[in-house]
Amino acid sequence: MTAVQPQPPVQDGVEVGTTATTAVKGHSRVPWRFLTGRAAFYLFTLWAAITINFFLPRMMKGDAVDQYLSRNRNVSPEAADALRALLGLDTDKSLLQQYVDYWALLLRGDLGVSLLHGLRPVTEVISQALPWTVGLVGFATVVSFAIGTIGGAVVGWRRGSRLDGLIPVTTFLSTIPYFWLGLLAIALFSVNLGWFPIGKAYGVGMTPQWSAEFIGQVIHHGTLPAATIVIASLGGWMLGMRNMMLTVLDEDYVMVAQAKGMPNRRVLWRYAARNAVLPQIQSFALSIGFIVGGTIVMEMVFSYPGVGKLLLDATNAKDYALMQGVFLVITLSVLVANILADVAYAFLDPRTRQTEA
Amino acid sequence: MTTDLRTQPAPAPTTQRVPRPTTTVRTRLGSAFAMFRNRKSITGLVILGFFVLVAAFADVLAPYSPTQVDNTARFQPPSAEHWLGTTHLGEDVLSQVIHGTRGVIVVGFLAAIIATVIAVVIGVIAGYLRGWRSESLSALTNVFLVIPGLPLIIIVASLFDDPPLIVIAAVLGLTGWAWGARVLRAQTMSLRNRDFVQAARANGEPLRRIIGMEMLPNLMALIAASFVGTVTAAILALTTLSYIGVIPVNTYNWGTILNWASAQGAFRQNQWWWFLPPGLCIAAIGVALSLINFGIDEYVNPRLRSAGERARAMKKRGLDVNDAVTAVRTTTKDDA
Amino acid sequence: MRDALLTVRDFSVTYDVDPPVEAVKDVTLELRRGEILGLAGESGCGKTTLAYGLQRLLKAPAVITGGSVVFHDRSGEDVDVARLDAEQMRRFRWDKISMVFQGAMNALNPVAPIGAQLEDVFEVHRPGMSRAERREAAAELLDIVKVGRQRLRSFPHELSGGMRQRVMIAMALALRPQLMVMDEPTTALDVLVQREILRQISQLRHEFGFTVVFITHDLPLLLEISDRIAIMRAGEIVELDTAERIWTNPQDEYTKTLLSSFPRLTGDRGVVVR
Amino acid sequence: MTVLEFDRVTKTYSVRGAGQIKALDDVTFTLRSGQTIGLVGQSGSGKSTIARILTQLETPTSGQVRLDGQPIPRHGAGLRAYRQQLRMVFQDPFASLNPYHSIRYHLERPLRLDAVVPKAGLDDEVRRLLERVRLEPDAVIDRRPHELSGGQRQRVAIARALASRPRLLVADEPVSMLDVSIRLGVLNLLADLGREEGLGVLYITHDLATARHFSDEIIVLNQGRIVESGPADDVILRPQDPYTRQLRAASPDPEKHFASASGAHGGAL
Repeated sequence: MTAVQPQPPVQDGVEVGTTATTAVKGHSRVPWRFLTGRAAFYLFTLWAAITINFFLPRMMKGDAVDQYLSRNRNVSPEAADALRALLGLDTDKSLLQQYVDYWALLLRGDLGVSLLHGLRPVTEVISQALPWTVGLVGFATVVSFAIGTIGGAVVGWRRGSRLDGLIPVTTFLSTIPYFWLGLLAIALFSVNLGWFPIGKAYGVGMTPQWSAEFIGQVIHHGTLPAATIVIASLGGWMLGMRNMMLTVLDEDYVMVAQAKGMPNRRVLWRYAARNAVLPQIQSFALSIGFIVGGTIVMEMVFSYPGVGKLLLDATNAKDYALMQGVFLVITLSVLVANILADVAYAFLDPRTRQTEA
Repeated sequence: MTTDLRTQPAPAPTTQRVPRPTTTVRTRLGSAFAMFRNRKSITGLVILGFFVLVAAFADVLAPYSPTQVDNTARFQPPSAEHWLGTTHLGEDVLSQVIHGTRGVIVVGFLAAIIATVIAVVIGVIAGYLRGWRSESLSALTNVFLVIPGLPLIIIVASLFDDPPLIVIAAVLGLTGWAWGARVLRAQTMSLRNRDFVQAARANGEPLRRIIGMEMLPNLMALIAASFVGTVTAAILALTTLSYIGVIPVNTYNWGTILNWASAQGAFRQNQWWWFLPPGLCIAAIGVALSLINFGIDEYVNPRLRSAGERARAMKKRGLDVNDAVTAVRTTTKDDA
Repeated sequence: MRDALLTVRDFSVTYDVDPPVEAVKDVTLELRRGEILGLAGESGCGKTTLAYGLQRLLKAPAVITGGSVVFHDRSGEDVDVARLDAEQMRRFRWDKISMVFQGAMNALNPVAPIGAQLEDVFEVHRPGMSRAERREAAAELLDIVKVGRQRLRSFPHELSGGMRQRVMIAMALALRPQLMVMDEPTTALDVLVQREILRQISQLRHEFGFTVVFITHDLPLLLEISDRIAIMRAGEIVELDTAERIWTNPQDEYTKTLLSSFPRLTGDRGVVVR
Repeated sequence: MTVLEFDRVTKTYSVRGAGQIKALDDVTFTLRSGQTIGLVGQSGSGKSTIARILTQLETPTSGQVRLDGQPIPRHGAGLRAYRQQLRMVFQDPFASLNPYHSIRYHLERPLRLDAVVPKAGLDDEVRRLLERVRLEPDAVIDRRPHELSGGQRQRVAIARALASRPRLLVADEPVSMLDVSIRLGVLNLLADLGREEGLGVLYITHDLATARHFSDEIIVLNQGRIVESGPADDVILRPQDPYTRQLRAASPDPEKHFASASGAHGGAL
């Protein structure tokens, strides 16, 4: 959301004098050093997220399981114990022991059971919702990034033209909360114009299947939420890319390309945009968490059956196991998206393949 | 005497020498606010100032109490009595929006202050230190960047039965400092190696002076930008949380109004006077903050400003900055 | 006397800002085929503007406000550079006049292998060449400048400063241009590397017979390598003569000042001003 | 008489993935007040490392730096006293002055830090310093660095270095970023100041010609080692070491060129 440009990565190498140029030795085609560094970082982040997750329910008061058990008698004692272990309610154990048990459960893929969904395993509940979120948010984010980046490259290249007017417009759209834009879209396109259904991922009475009709329904239902996400998040990418382009256009190699008699189109894409996109990918990686956080609210607005709606429902029902599970899964997805962005970066920027800084 | 064609001396402050303390204070203040001295920043500051005043004088400005129920006037479109109409309970929407400003401004600024303090401390330290200490602070920053903030805030907020605004601001601040810290770290790292910092070290300046007097002044624009950015993010997060209903709906802010409007089906019944104003207010304050940041951005990186403006100025002279071929303008005008 | 390659008459470039800056004023000079013309002057004197202006490489607000630049092609055709449209200009560049740029560090695209950047030139200017022919031509160029064809797939950051500058020279050589404009090609390099590169340029010039415009502020260097030297100051050529006469018998006061700014390596000690 | 001894100093850096790199290898020399030593070498030769060790921005891996026979204290008042004795002029006058502060601030700081003059005398002392580097005090004192030309800035940097009345000055490529026609002016200023105050100057450069003209002795550095040292004219005119000879042969020398080429000009290229 900030209009501040991400700084180009600062090489934190060892300085050998002020004028000295560091020698560069061989390189491998696969940027192992870069990738192992990132892998260590992701493992650390994963650990941090899981640990946060461990402490979250331990901050609340009262025993949710007891409350639940008093309402539902057909719960096996084992299930209740497992639930307590996950939620940190087995207070007779030390915190460390609880932490170890928690990890043991996680490693077995056991995220507990959802009180809200009739004690079904949390993993099962989430795995039904996840594809919808990945499909909607993932698709919309990638589309928005692509349009914003390509648009920003063109706007930056044709600086001073009428295209400059796009920047304030998209920035305005990105200062509006997602949910409000979504609600407006529903009011306008669904209620008044009737072009799109009001919510949900597919029509009532349909069962998910690989049929043309069903897919059509999904697209019809998904258009409005996806379009809203794209419109609301486009501005940041466009502004970032445009600013990067302005910086890159002053670089010598762009001037060289023009002196070489390269056609404009080639200079724009192969020389200028190709370099300007690198910081853009880095900020993409770091912004995914922010974007995903913002977009899950869209699922509530559009009653979309994804993990965002799951999280909000769980929050309202105080279903802690589900909340924890959803948070973990969202974090994991963000990490995976980050890794993909990093790998893309590593292959787009040959400098990461350097064996020596 | 030395001559240099590249720098023309500015209009001489030396000919009319003012007493020294004044000069120093004035130049200091002048340079501290230089980043806001452009049209975009000033427009943004004016809009922001308007909202701050509304928040401060909400009690005086609002025609009704935000919770005053009037059963005879439900779902009223705008009228002379109710400029922005009424809600399902006959509450005055305008009064709600005016009172709602307070929560938004307070939380936005409080969260941004918390986040900026953390960002400056972590960012500058991580930028000044070297080796594993710097790396681990940087890793910590990135963890906070990567972990999705809003879901975490939703969960944390749901742990409280009735979270006061202070707590909300604190949570937003604690989760929102990372981007600023990252930008500040990068800038500090580049400052640390500048010759003037090395010169200060070689002169034996103590560390606190190097950071406080040599580096911080050069980081001010970035700190301001990161502050403004965090205010934007905090306001968006606050209104989102209120809309979801995680934050109790009895303390008014714009998100709460939208929560009620949505719950009562205002969006489906075209009661635009209820849902448009709060949303537009969020957008207006967002635009104000972006304008401020555009201004700061262009101050930090003059290329950004010059790009558009210069290009348009050139166009007036019949030149195209994108032209890869130098224009020819001979006096005879026989070709172009 | 050798025949002319480029005739520049009353050439002026103005930066159209407020107030307008006349960066190059009424420059007239004739570049002879096969010579090395040194262009000397301090920063801001207009030497780079002149060199870039010759092939209309300057961006707005720069405007060519007068004069003509005529290129006498090997084929006998005369090209008035000012009358070329954008597409003709694009084809003209690099094919007839190529450049070696100041910062070898930034002149190469950091994300593309140097081989691809060399092939780029052929792809655009010699569309008839096959992929294999392009690859071979690029490899050959790297061999010629002694970087070696095994470096085709290297990226700029993997090469030393000297190597990068050689790659730039190879690129400038690609289409066998008749004129090479060299803008401070060795300023950022160490003396030993600089000397090697100069030697190489000299050798290539003998082999391929191109003309060189060599821009630098390093007058002693220019005196050694140029046939003729033009001294520029504030957008004007204040003196243009053979290197030897500039050294032994400078006419202009500014030329004398500039000469006296360089202490002599082996001459009398302490006597800095001639 | 102040004597600085650089005694068998070695400095190694560990570089990720490349092991140890020796920036300085067993370097020994002595700098006395009133004397100018030219330190000549190519980039990566270790000249900047020497400057950084002298200003205590780095510490040697082995060996010792002594001032008047005393090793340099690592911190505290002793280090401050040492730094007061030795000051540095940086290469880039655009970067060595803080854009945020006025010229007055830049010159007052060392005066205050080392309590050179009483507070009441600060203004006068700043003006005196500016005059000493041939700048008009009124014209520059309340300006910011970006309002001055490169040459003016470098003069301010020299004034700052002189403020604490040091005995030794390290000048790291002080003119390489300046315009050609003002370089000699700055170098002459340094030489004059050195002579007037009896300063010991370490002039670090890659330019053999100015090194010869402005130094009493020259040290040639190659890959962290001293390959040759001696009186300036001896080293430049009668180089013994093959590396020094190479350097000299590569440096432009129109005098010799026109003497040998006599008529057949353009032969070098």
